[in-house]
Formats: sequence, C-alpha cells, structure tokens
Amino acid sequence: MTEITLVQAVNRALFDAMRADPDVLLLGEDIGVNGGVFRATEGLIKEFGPERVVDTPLSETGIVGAAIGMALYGLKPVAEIQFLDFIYPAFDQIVSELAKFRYRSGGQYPCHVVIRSPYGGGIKGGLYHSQSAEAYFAHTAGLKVVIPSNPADAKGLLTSAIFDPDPVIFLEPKRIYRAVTGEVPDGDHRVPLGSASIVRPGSDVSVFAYGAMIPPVVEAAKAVQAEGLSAEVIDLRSLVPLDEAAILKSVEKTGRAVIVHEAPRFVGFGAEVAALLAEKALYSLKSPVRRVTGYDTPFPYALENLYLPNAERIAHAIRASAREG
Amino acid sequence: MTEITLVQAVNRALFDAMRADPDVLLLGEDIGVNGGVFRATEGLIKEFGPERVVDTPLSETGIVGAAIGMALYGLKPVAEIQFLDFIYPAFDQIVSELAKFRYRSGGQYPCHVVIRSPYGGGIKGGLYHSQSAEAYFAHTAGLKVVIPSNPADAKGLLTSAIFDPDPVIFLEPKRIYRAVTGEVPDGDHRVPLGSASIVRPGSDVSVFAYGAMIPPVVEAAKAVQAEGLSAEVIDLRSLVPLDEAAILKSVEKTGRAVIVHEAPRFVGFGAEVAALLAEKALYSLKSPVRRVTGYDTPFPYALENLYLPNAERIAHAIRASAREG
Amino acid sequence: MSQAVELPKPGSPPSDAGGIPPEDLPKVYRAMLLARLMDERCLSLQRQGRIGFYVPLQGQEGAQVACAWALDPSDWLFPAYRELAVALVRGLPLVSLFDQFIGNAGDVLKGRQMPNHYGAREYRFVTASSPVGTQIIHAVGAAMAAQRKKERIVTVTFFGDGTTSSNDFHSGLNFAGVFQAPTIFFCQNNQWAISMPRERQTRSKTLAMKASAYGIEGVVVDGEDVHAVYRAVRDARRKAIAGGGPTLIEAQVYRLGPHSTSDDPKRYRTDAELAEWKARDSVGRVRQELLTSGGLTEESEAKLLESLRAEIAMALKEAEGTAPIDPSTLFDDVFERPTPRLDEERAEFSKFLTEGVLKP
Amino acid sequence: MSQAVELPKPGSPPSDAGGIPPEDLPKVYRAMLLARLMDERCLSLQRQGRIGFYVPLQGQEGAQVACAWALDPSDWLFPAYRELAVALVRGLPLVSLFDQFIGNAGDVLKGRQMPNHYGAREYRFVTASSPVGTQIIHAVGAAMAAQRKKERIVTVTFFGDGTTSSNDFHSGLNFAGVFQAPTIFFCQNNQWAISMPRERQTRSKTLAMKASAYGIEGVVVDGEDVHAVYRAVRDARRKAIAGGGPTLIEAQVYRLGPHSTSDDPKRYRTDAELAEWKARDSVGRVRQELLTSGGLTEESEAKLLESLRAEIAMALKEAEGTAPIDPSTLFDDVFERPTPRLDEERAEFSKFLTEGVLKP
Ligand SMILES: Cc1ncc(C[n+]2csc(CCOP(=O)(O)OP(=O)(O)O)c2C)c(N)n1
Ligand SMILES: Cc1ncc(C[n+]2csc(CCOP(=O)(O)OP(=O)(O)O)c2C)c(N)n1
Ligand SMILES: [Mg+2]
Ligand SMILES: [Mg+2]
Repeated sequence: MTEITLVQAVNRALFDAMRADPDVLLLGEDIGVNGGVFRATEGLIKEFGPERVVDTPLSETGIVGAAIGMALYGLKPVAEIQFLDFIYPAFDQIVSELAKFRYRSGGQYPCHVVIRSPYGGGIKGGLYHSQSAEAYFAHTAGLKVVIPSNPADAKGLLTSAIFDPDPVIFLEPKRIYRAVTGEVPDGDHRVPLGSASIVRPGSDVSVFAYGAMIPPVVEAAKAVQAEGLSAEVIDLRSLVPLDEAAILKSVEKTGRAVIVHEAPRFVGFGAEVAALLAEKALYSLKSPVRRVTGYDTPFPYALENLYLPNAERIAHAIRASAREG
Repeated sequence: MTEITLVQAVNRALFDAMRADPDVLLLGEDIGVNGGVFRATEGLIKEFGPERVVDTPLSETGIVGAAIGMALYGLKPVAEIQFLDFIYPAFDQIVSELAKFRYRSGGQYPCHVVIRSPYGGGIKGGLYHSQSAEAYFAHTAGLKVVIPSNPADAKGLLTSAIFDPDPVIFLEPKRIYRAVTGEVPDGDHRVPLGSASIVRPGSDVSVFAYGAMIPPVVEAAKAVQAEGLSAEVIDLRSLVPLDEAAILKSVEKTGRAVIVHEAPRFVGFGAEVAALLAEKALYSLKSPVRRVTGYDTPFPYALENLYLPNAERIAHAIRASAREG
Repeated sequence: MSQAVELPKPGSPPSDAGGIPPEDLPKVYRAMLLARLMDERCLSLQRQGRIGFYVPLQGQEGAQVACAWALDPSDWLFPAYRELAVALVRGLPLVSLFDQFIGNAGDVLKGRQMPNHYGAREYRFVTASSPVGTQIIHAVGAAMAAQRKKERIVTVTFFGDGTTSSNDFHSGLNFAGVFQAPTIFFCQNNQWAISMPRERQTRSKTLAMKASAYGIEGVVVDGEDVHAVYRAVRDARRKAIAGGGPTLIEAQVYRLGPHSTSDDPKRYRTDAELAEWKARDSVGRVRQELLTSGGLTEESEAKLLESLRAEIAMALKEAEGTAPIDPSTLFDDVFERPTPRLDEERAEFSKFLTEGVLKP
Repeated sequence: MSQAVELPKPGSPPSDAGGIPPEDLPKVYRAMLLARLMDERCLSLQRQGRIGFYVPLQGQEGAQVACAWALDPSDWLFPAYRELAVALVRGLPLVSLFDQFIGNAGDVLKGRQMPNHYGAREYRFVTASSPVGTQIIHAVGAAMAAQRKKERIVTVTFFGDGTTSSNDFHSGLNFAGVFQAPTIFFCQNNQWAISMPRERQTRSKTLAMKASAYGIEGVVVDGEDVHAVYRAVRDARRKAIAGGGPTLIEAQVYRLGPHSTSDDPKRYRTDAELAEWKARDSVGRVRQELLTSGGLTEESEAKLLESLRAEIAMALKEAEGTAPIDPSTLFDDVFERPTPRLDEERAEFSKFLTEGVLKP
C-alpha cells in the first residue's frame, strides 16, 4: 500500500503493466521526454525507452489508427489523447474501426487497445479543455468505457483495462488528478470492469455518479446526513459494461434516485440510468428520478463553477427527491 | 399538391430554396453530374451550375469544414454526407466547430449550415451503410437534429432547416426514400422545427418514434387496434429541439409509453425520452416504459431484418405495456 | 471528360530490368483470368439477386496480381473493397469468397459485412471496412509493431485515387515517414472516385508525388503493365525490409466497370475514354505476351477458361448449398465475452424467434 | 536536441526586392514592441493569478506583424491561439484583449473561452478554437464563398508546424488546390509542437514543400526577417486576388518562451538552441535596422517603451475594473433563440442563484 495521487496511480499502473508484459506500449503526444502534459507518463521513457513510449506527430486519427494496427499485429497499445476534447479527429477510427473490428471480422481481429484521456471540467479549461464525452462512447457498441474516481480504482481499473482483450476508453478525471491521495495496493492490483462500488451506503435516496463528481456527491451526502437524510452513493466506475444489478438493487431499497454527471443532460449517460429505472424499477420509484448535470450548452470558461454540478445542487436534488412522493 | 416520394421531396426542397435564395448552395461527394448516389440532388447542377452544386474531393472533414467557412462568410451551405456512416471523419468539425462557433464567439459567428445525410438500415448495407447516429448529435449542445418520416415533412422540415440560422443535422430515412409517395404542398412549405406530430391519435399506449420507424409503428398500431388496443403514434420529427410538451401530454393521457428507434438502445435517443418520463411524468406512468430498438451490437448484414425493430416486436411491446400495471 | 494520364516515361527504369519471371507468367495470367471471370460471374449473380451487391475490379487485375505476386506470404495486407485479385493470389478459396458474398454459415465474417469486405486472418488479409482510408494507418501501425517485434515483413495497404484525400492517407503516410515503417502504400489510381475524376480530386500532378510531403519515396507505374508493377513492388519491399522505409506506389489503371452495382458510370463519363483504356487492358497485354512466347495457345486458353469456370461454378454451388447464418450469432463478437446487457438482449431475441415475433 | 533549420538561400529572391516600406518600419517596430510588452505583461499577470492562462508569442512578433502588414483590412483572418501580434496590427483594442483574458462583462466572447482565443467580427479576425488545424479549412470555405460573391479579398489562416499533421491541413490545402481558393496558409514553423521537435513531426525537408502535394505553391521564408515575410505575403496576396490560387508560406521562426504557461520547455530542449535563436530575433533585427537608418534613437525608443507600457497599463486597469460576466449569459448563443429546454434550465439556474444554491 502506498499513498499516492490519482495521476500517480495511473503512472504506476502503466509502469507495472509495461514491466509485466513487453507487448504493452504507449503512444501519444508529448508523452515521452515531456512525460505527458499532466505528467501521467513521467519517467516511463527513461525506464522503457522511446520504442515503448512513442511520441507521435500531432494527429489523433494517427494515434488511434496506429494503435489499432499495432493491436492487430499482437501488441497491447495504450494510446493517450492529451485532452478528451481532442479525441474527435480520431472519432472515425474509434467508432468505425476500433469498436467494430472484432465484430466485422467474425471475431478474427480483436482490438486490444486502451485509449486513456483526461476529461472533465474544473481546471478553467473552457470549451476545449473540459469536455465529458463519455456518452458518445457508451452509445457505441463494441467499446468499454471506464472512469475511476480515486487512486486505487485508477490503478486497478487501468490494469484491468490494459489486459482486457476488448477496446477500452479510459477517462481520467483531471480535476482530481492531484486533489487527494489515497491508498493504492502495490503489485498487480486489478478492479474488474463492470462492477459499481458503494462509496457510502444509505437508505433514503440513491445517488449515482462517477469520476470527478464523486467528491461533491459525497460532500452532499454528508450535508444531508446532518439533516437526517441517508443517501447511498454509488460510483458506477464502469459505464460499459454497466453494473445494472447494483443500480436496481439500490433503488429497490431507497425508491429514489439522483443521477449526477458533468456532461450536458440531454441524451447524456444519466438518461440511460434513468431509462433503466423507468423500465426495470418503475414500481419501486417513489418520486421522480432527478438528474444533476452540466447544462445543455457548450462548456463555459468564466462561469464554469456555476456550470459544474456542485455539492449544493446535488444536496438540493437529494432533498427534493426525498421530500416528494 | 403533388404526389412524390420522400427523396423527391428532398430534391424539391433544395430546388425551391436555391431558387429563392442565391446564398443557398450545395456541396458534397457525387452530388453534381451524378445527382447524388440516391439522386437527391438530381438535376440541380443543370439548373444552378457547378458553382452552386459543388462536387468536392473525398473528405467529409473538408466538406463540413468548408461549409462552416462559407457560412461564416454569409452563405447558406447545405452539405451532403453520402451515408451517415461516413460522417465520422467530420465529427471534429461538427462537434468542435459547427456546434460551438456561435457560443464561443459570443454570438458573433453563427453557423448557418445544414448537413443532410441518408441514415438507417433496411437496404442491406451492413455495418457501414446502415447506421443511425442521431444520439451523438442530439447530445451535442448547439446542434439541431431533424428526421422526417414522410414526403411532406421532408420538404417542410428541410426548408425550415435551410432557412434556420442554426446548424441543423438533417437525417433522411433512406429505407423509405422511395417506399411511398405522399402529397406535398407546392411552394414555400415549411414545418417548424421543434414540433412533434400525432400520426395516429389513441388512448391506451403512447408510441414515440421517428424516421423509418414510423411505418412499422403504424402497422403495429393497426395490428393492436384489431385487438381493441388504441395506440397513439407520435412522430417526434425534431429531436432537437424536442417537443417535450407533446410527449408529456400524450403520456399523461395514456399512462403508458413505448419508444422505438433503430439505433442501439444503450444511451440511445430513446433513453432521453424515457428519462424525461421518469422525471416529469412518473406519477402518470401505469406500467414500465419500454424501448424497442436496434440491439447493442454493430449493425449486421445478413441478419438485418432480425436486428431492425419490426411491426411484430413493436406490437408485442405495446401489448405488454397495456397488459401490465 | 478525358483523362490526361501520365504514363511513366520509358527513360525512367526501375532499379533492375527484370519483371515477372517468365515461368511465373502463365500463373499470373491464370490468376488475372480467374479474377475477371469471378467478376463477370458476380456481376451477373447480383443482377439475378443471388448476391446483394458487388464491387467489380475489371481493369485492375494486372496491377493487383502483379503486386500480390511480389509479396511474401508473411506480409500483412490491408485492403479496401476492390481487391479481389489480391485475395485470389493470396489464396483465399473461392468458396470462402462466395460464402462472404452470401453471408451464410460458412462465412468467416459471420454474415456481418456487405460483399467484397472479406478478410481472413489465416492469409494475413485483414478484413476491410467501408469508410475509405482507415486501413492505411492500420498498415503503418502493424508495420511499427513488426519493427518492434523484429519480424522481417512488410505491410501493404491498398486504396484508390479518391482515398488520397482522406484523413488517414495523411496520418498514415506521415507516421510511416517519421517512424520509417516498412509499409508499401499501393494506390490504384483508377481515374475515378465514383463520379469524381482524378484531376478534380486533387491538383497535384501525380498522386505519387504526394509522398515527398512526408519525406518518403513515391513511384508512378503503368498499372496495366504487370512487369512494371511487379518490379516497383518488389523493389519497395526489398527497400523496406532493409530498413529503407516506406514507399508510395501509384499504379495508373482504369476502372472499366461501374463503381459498384449501384452505380451507372454513363452518367459521368464517356465511351471514348472507356475505349481508350480498354485497349491498354493488362489482361489483353499479358495474353499477347504469352501467345507470342508460346506460353499460351488458343487451345490451352480455351481449356483454361473452361476449368476456371468450372472451379467457380463448383465453389458457387457449394456456397449456395451452405446453410444460412445462425441468427443467435448476432450477439457474438461485440466483445470477447458478452456483457450482461447483451446476454439479456440475446435471451429476448431467442424468445422472440421461438414465439414467432421474429422470423428468420 | 538542436534544430537543423534551413533558412532560405540568399540566391532565391522573391519576385520583387522591396520589403516593408521604410516609412512603415517604425510602425512595424512599434507593433512588434507592443506585442512583446503585452506578452511579458501577460506572463506576469498569469503568474500573479490575475489571468488564468496564457500563450506567449515571443520570437514570432516579426513574422506576425509583417504578415498582417501585407494584408488588407477587408481580408478575413483565421488565427490559432498564438496570434497576438496579428490581432494588434489588425486593430483589436488592448482593452478588448484583456477583457477576453479575464472573461469579464466587456468580453465580446462573453467569457466563454480560455485566454488567447479572442476574435472580433468587426476586424475580420475569426474567433479561434483550441483543436489545432480546424480553422484551415474554414479559411478555404470562406475564400470559396468570397469567390462566389465575387469579392476581391483573400483569407489567411495561421497555424504551426505541428498542425501540418492535422486532418484539416490535408483537407484545407487539397480543397484550396482543387477550387483555387484565394487563401494564404501562413505556417509559423516555430520548431516545436509543445515538446515535439519539427524534424520528428514530419520527415519532409521543409513544410512548404508539402504544398506540391496539393498542386499549390509553397514558399519558405526566414520568419525573423520582416521584409522577407512581408514580400512573401504580399506576393501571395496579389497572386490570389488575380485568380492565381492559394499559397503555403512557411515562416521559420522560434518559440522563445514556453508553449503556454502550463509548459516547461526545459524538459525537452536546450539552452544552446534557445540562445542561437535569440540572436536571430526579429525584434532585435528591426531595432538595429531602425537605429542604423535613424528611424529610432535610444531616447525615442525609451519614450516609445514608456508610452506602450502606459497604454497597456491603462487598458489593463480598465479591464480589471469591468464587472464580471453576468451569469445568466451562460444560456445565450447556444442557438439564436433558446429552446424550451434551455429556457427551463436557465429558469432553474436563476432560482438557484437567488436561493444561494449557486454562488457566483
Ligand atoms: C469516408 C467515406 N466517404 C465516402 C464513402 C463513399 N464512397 C465509397 S467508395 C468512394 C470512392 C472511392 O474512390 P477511390 O478511392 O478512387 O477508390 P475506387 O472506388 O475508385 O477503387 C466513395 C466516395 C466512403 N466509403 N467512405
Ligand atoms: C487536435 C488537437 N490535439 C492536441 C492538441 C493539444 N495541443 C495544443 S497546441 C499543440 C501543439 C501545436 O503545435 P504547433 O502546430 O507547432 O503550434 P505552436 O503551438 O507551436 O504554435 C498541441 C499538441 C490540440 N490543441 N488539438
Ligand atoms: Mg478510384
Ligand atoms: Mg510549433
């Protein structure tokens, strides 16, 4: 066990995986000598050399496309997209190729690729250094989508992702890259993809969230606790595969649900969670499902603190959910 | 009034708009001499010349990017993407630029652009000539998303889209391009964006759909009618802006909802409709919301008829919805 | 609209004069004929509704066969949708092609793709997709992987003139230049991208010269001359294996048929242009060479045609006799193992099949 | 890692020898100095936390001012994020830049963007985005529109060496070639794309030579020589206006500072390289020229510096005194008119502000 930050946990996972398996290699922009603009790959080029920590030209379509080619050939590439906002030039490679290669080839060509990228707001990054694009990927059949919220999960989920035979989009909440340190198991620590985690058990209202939204959700849960309201906080962690059983179990218990994410609300990931409840837990629901999310605007700069769900908005929704019905 | 097919209605809308406004121009692959691979632009180059019906090199990023530049300069470009499956190379231009230009410039630079593209399955097109990608665009703040299901709406909505000052993604259900003819008003016929239409009034179950799913939904409604079940069929037509009032009004009446689309279910557009109901019509819902959609796999070739929602699957869901609760 | 095709000047010979070894030429001719006969057969099968769609290759047989002939079975190929002759030289059995065209239970792709998008891991012939150009950077990534694994192979990627405008032509050639990937970019400039003529696709004089924008070598060859193509590919392969980096080869050919069975080329090009190119057709040229050298006679050719037709007929019969694809395969291969959600969907689907809500 | 920059040979002169008119040179120097002083000020404001982020341009003042000097106010500019000096020549008021850096109520962008992403329709200086390269094809589309409207202007797009690898460098130059768009592609090769040196970005010998892949003209200039840049841009503009098509200009410069205030160039490059380029700096060169010609004296320079600093200080003061952005603007400009959904969100938001759930 070591106390490290989330970004250090990412670094540790990469280091361990590369040491364990010579087929693991990294590619991306500024990941080598520079160690990545967030230092997630710091020191790795020194340990593993430029053949395994590959600084690429400025082309995300090239990065993802080359990673696919490497995977077809038998390597296990981990591609970094410098900011998730810059993944769209690679969207064709991701949606048309990465997600569909196994399927279209009848299982002949799996794509053992991880794409990791810092996502989300809270660093005053404006429209193009703040986006949460998870819904696009979660909607794309053939991709797994994973988002850790703490150092231990970051290491455990990333390790699982690197050794998973399917393509995984691994989104890192850059806002909390260094916000807190946490205990992280040494060695080959893996958290299986597809399982949610109960961050805080509770009985009155279920709150579903992931990534950088977990800290304000926990803060809100503590705030309402003081008012005698017990919120169960569930960190979804893996959006695909989704741990539907955990979601349903919680709402069957509480009868109330609040869903929190940073991305815009409309057709966001929260819509799927709400839909799941409307389909499979309708009779358990005592009050309307609530979504606390980014607004349906592009991500702002000066007003980002008002845009991002905060503990107060979340607490407000928890209270309203508990009050009604 | 003229009896024409949906694709002819598209052609008519383009023709009329180009005649009415010299700033309207078209660009895309094979839209000139060839008249478009579906013949949607047939005859237009003859009428308006190659300066207004611009055959471009094979680059969707170029097509959309050039259209944006033209719009910034004051034209009203209508870009064709040959198949919606090929829009992904333009995804960066659409999500980063088209959707955000007005916002990021504080309103200085609107993007008066329409992107029209045939979408959906049913023509034995396999993975790459069948996709329904509407959820990606509906989730992207700053884009309008419109899908007609019949010739009159095709003309009326496309005309509104062309003269709308915001970017509109206009998706054409290619499967029914020529399936039926319908009466289409001559002249400047416009259907406002943002209003759903009640295709078939009913009282027991609300069915929400759009595009090429309308015919099987109507067929299903007729089938259950024979069993004494009255299904209200609502054609959403405009996904953004969405006519939430029409959705809520219908479910407040029927207490039951079935949502139908071709795209995969997970985080598809239907999730938003279901979420809306879970948020704003929970107490009206007598039975669980149901989604009849494409499966969460890439689009298949040989088995497409089993993949696409058909009247039987839809009728089955309507019956189950009516039976329960 | 007549095409101003610049054939390579006779005064710019490749590094060595030898073309396809004379003893190989009859086999090369056989492969070219087989491709052409398959093509004709498939066009008629499509018209009869026995296959749903088809992309013909006539006019490009020589370039494809010669290119494939210069390669090693260990090389990895990243084709587009028009590479029938490459597939044949590579060894993909006719029946497996028909299985794919039909999408039956014998199709290794499990009926997932439109005709012509076959692929077979066994033959290092990677399953194509439809979006143009995406395979180009895959070939480069695979070549970088081979470099890393110190395996002495090349990757070869196939694409058309129109595809030089794609994003991944740009990223692929640039990455290949920077990393000196052992990749051959084999561009069949068939003069048209559906209705878009070559000279309106891009203003560069040749496509091969685009290579210099990436610091790599570009070569133009007469794609209807099998010897020229063979030499160019062989040299590029030797160079790549020796660590000399990638090559872009532009083989100037012509698409004699429609873009696909959905296309009508009469809408956008002239008979005169077609006639001009027909006269240059590689099939006729190799035939003439063999007739002259005695490697072929009218009689032996008749026999060859007959046996090839029989081969095709037999394969077709077998494929048409194969069972349709099992519907439950629909949910396979999205992931290595299905997610709970997919299992649930499959269960509902099976129930629907049993209950007749869905009819195969 | 030292850069092998190839400066243009003295033996390859532009079409006419005249550079920036002598009477303009003091104004050019003034603009360059203003840019440099603004840059220094902004770097220190960022360190003090008074602005959130900053992208410096030092080393590129000469190329930018000279380029902008050769243009007409009617021309449309499509910048990236590093074009401060272009903006200044164009006439964007200092206070409007500070308003944007702060994102206050005076910001025409309404506080939506990170610093340096300003833009002002009034000055035909289009609001930049962060994803690299996307503006390149916009410039081409706008130029095509100008062609159609028969307006005799050019569009100019600005980007860096790294951006030549982007998708829209490829689509932009290709479209411009095919449609002969009156566009000037002004590439400031500052030798680095964050930590990626120019020679590992692409293997082509120069960036300008990439133009030939699109059938357009490419020109390399010493970007630290304002006269050379001015001539190249003026010639490209004349040609474009005359219907001669687009030009790619590679101005070889150097980013003397960090990529942005988030970057530490010591991690990836040497002091020696920096020193070498500092010696070539355009600001010093123009200064020397003016001192020699008598257009500047030590005293007049001191006065100039003082007045520029005062101008900057005044603008900053004004901007810092401007109110913060009104929170309710958050929902404006998503569309021309808000959708019902946005109205609903705005109403909830206002309620939250009133109730203290949200605190500005
Ligand atoms: C990204 C993308 N856009 C559009 C298409 C539709 N399309 C299919 S083939 C083709 C033309 C390709 O031309 P070329 O590269 O010359 O190859 P050829 O078909 O001539 O062999 C087009 C536009 C596509 N497949 N992919
Ligand atoms: C599509 C995209 N990918 C990555 C980035 C992150 N990024 C910002 S600037 C930059 C380097 C740009 O280099 P260059 O084009 O040479 O311009 P310079 O910054 O040197 O002026 C990178 C990689 C981005 N902005 N956009
Ligand atoms: Mg072609
Ligand atoms: Mg640079």
